[in-house]
Amino acid sequence: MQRLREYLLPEQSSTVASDVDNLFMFINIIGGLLLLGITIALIYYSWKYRRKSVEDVTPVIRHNLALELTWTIIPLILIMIVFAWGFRGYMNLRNAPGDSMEVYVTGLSFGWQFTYTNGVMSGSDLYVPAGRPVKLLMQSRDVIHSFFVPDFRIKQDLLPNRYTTQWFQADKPGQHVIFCTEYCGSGHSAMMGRVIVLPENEFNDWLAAEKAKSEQELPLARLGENVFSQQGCMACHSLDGAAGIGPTMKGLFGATRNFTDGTSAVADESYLREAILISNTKVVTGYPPAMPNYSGVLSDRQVDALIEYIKELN
Amino acid sequence: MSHTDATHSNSHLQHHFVDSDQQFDSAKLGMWLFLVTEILFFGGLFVAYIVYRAWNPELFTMAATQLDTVMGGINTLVLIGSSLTMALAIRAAQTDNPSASIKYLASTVALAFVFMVIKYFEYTHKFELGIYPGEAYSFTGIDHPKAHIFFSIYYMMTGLHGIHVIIGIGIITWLIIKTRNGAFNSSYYTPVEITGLYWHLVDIIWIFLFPLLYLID
Amino acid sequence: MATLPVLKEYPAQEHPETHFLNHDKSLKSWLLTVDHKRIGLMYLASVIFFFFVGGVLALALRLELWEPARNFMDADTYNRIFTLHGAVMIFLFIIPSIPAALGNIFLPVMLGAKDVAFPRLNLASFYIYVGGALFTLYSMAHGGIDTGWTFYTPYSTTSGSAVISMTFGVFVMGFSSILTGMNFIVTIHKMRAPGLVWGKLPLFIWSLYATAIIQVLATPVLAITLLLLIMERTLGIGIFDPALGGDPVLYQHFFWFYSHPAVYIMIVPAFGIISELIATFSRKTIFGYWAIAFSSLAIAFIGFLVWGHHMFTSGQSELSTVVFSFLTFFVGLPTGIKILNWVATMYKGSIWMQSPMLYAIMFLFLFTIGGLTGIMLGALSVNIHLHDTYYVVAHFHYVMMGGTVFAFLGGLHFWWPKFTGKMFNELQAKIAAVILFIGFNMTFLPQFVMGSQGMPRRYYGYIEQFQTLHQYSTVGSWVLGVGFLLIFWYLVQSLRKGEAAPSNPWGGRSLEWMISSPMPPHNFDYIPVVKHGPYDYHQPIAEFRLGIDDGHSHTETKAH
Amino acid sequence: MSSSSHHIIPLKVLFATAGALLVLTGLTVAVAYIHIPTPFNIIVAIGIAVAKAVCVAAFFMGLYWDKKINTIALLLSVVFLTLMVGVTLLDTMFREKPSDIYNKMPAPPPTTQM
Repeated sequence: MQRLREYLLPEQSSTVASDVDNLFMFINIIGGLLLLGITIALIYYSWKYRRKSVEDVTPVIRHNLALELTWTIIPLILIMIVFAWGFRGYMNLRNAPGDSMEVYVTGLSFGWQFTYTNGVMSGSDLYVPAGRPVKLLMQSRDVIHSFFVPDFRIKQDLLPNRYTTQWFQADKPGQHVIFCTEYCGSGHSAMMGRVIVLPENEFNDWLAAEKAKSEQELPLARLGENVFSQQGCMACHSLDGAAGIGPTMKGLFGATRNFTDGTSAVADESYLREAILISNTKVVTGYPPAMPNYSGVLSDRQVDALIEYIKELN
Repeated sequence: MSHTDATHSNSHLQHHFVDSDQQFDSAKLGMWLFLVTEILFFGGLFVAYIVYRAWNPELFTMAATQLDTVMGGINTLVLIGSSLTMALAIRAAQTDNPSASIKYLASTVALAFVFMVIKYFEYTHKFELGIYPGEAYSFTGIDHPKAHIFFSIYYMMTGLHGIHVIIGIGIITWLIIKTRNGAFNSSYYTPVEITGLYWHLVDIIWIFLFPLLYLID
Repeated sequence: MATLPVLKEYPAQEHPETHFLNHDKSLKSWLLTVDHKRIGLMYLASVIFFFFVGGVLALALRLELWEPARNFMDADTYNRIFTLHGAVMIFLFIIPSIPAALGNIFLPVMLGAKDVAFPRLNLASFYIYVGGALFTLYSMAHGGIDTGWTFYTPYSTTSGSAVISMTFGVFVMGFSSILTGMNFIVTIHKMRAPGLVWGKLPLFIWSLYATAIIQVLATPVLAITLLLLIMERTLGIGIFDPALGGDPVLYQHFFWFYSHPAVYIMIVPAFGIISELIATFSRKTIFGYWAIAFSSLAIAFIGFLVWGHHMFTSGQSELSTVVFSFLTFFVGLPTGIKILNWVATMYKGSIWMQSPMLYAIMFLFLFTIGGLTGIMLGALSVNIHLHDTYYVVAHFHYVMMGGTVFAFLGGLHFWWPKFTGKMFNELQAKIAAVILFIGFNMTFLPQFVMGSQGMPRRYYGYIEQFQTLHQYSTVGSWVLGVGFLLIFWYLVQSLRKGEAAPSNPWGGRSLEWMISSPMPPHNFDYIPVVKHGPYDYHQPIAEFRLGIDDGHSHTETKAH
Repeated sequence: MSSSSHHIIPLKVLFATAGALLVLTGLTVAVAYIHIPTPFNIIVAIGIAVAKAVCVAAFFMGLYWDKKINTIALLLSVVFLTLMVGVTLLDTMFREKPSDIYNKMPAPPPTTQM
């Protein structure tokens, strides 16, 4: 049973996981027994009562109150147990402990952005301390996304017009994958991230280092690198020449781009600026018009930084 | 059970029915089921209305001041009148009085036109103010970020209702022509009867729209 | 009822010269027919065609998923194809499959009526369906649509694809569904033969009745939802679009208020077929007639109150999540009762394992899995983990395909001799059924495992740990494809040179087996009088073949 | 049973119904102008509208004399509409108002500042 559970479910990495898994296995066992009973009855009756002659006469059995009551009441009790157990687990999943560390999560097509209360931002990787409850205050920038960490058994949609929340506590350091589970477009399946659980002291060091990094005046290209990762650009644009949902950034600057409307242009600074801010006016042939507009999202300095960074990739 | 109807005239009886009672009852139940779908169709808009009103009660109070209660009230009376003439038209058809039936049906159409004309004035007046449905909304007189949603709901509800009135005008006009051709009599008046049901439902929907949209205080 | 005069016995004519298929052979007589059987056949041909289209799309999706990254199509094509697979299978195949095709052909016959109450409306409903299908094809040709069949805002208000034509197509098809439902309700209420009281209705009729009620009550809400969505896209009315102050979760309420009951539009008629199959091939009185009949109605009713279980992670209030979870379990109860009643019907029966019965047995197994995993998904804390993963995909395929499609196939084989007048190759039918069963489980069992391991649905690419399971699933889809091709092949063979079918090949007791195969143009030459219930296998079959003269119908009309 | 579905509604009833509808319309307008406190004004307005709808359905549409099944159909639609409203409100009224929760929570650190 233990091994079956480990095969069917991902590792239990949050404090709530074992309760969820126990209910999962409970329903599997009860359901499995019911299925087994029905299957045996089906096969046995099919064989035992097979038609022996065209003249077969069958008894008239219209109902049997005791039997019918039994198979109404026992399932009723079972589903009430399942409901109550699921309800308790759900309340546990919903109510974050009061001392939770809060992290803001922004979902965007197609990436994750995490903002800590001290202003530190991180793209696609959520760093958290082990052994401390973390409450996520989540919001989407465009369409609906959903934040799912299988190892934690948590999932919640991100809406564009209000905050939704969820919480978890991971006790052991490790890495866990984040999926987007609300269909959001071309890059839906590429909208992944990681939860990186660090021991408390390492996490504090990381947070302090990030804080220091964001405060000093970075060179433009380094700032561009940060923006590129924080905005989740790599979900669609590779840095190594591999094709993705969007064109690779490698060797982009100075190359000639052919567009779906038949025109073409050289990828210079003003082209890149336009392509970032008002993205789908010109779409490169062979790619979908999937790029969100960043006008009003990125500051001028950030756009400059991105262009510098792309130049540097040549 | 009486079978006078079946023997009286059954030229209209379709082959798969046993008698005209069965045919009449079927038509009527079918129409009621259609009205059920109409109620749920409008019902979706009522749900949107209720949800947004529950979220923004102050918006609905403010926005309703832009609707003309007098015009809405007159329209209510007009529709009630048209329901009455419709009921009288059915009665006239049932009592073998086609000329009266035509008279009442024509009055119903006339009242429906009055309703639409008043609606036209209401709409154009709003358009002049910039109260359009959806993104074209440019009215600044209501200080609420969701004012356009109230009017979207208003236009969807009254617009769909208006379309039903226009469809009703078409069907009743067709009934007038059929009645003139002597298609209906006391043993067969099913189309008049079920159109009447439709028309009364249009009236009922307006009976709810009027207080919900115009009379918010 | 006992006093009904039996004037004359009418045994069915074996191998009739003229029947509804050949009494008028012109194309016009088909296209403008108001005969429910011909309309049903046109529906049947259409749904089979669209099942084929949806199936090819599914095979393409499975093939793409052979590799974790790109195999042979890009992400946008994949997204368009899975949307289309869902939309075609749901709106063009499964919703009309049993009611509009098989139901249309057999509902009036089983009631002893010459036609449905509104034959012209019935034809209109077919052409409305065709019109909606044309819009769907149009949107396929004009860029396709990539929103998923649920059209969630705000993705559907911002996506550049052909959302308007597609939603309009679905909007139009909704009316077709409504008209069929209205027609069935009126027919069941008003057109029953003398003696056919509610307690003697075949359970297939009860299930169609429950289905029709859902169609009439729920489909208008879909219509207004899609209309609002179209308005949202064209005018920007702001009710659902958060960018304009609207609420996307409200859209989900509107959408699921229809689309959850729609699940019962798909499965409840299947229950009806299974009741017929189990009773006929066990040659036994059905166990718990009223329990089965009323559980259909109960499912129809409770089905309206559980839509929120599609929204447990959507950000709806926790209160409604809990209430919806609680109510959801109560759908499980009548469903479980049905399954146990069917098993109990087989007890001490005389079971004839012909291919329709084989499908019924397979249905019971597969649908039980579908139902039990539904209980799993209803459990709140577990749902949070499984929501929008492949577990859900596997669950609804077990219900919709393992349930409805297997029942549809069972019904198709069961009634095939009746409406074509030809028998099919029984051995090939059994082989095909077994192939389907193996292929089906091979395709969808791995998806349960993937889902519980955390594989999200609607994913074009996936992480490598899931590749083996995806490949099992893809191979399974090929097996399924082979099974369906075999069925197609022997059914075509049956049409071409099948042995002529007797009027009652399975020894059924309901009215459709008392008339010749294929049915006469107007079903009954006389007004049939019903004496026994459709499952009264203890009564001599001669007493089911009864009728009274047409000329006397007015002295003994409807007994309702 | 067939006579009931072919009922000819007496003139007196038709005019009385129309009269009642006119009076109720006047009443609902009057009530709107006297400003009843909030939950009750809606209840009164809906109550009057329901009364008017019942008048129309029972007498103009003839449900009063008609077969029960037609009334059942009408009631069914009302019941299901009520369920849809009620159950939707279970969500919309029990999550915090979208706008309010927005204002109450601290603004997220702006993403544009670097």
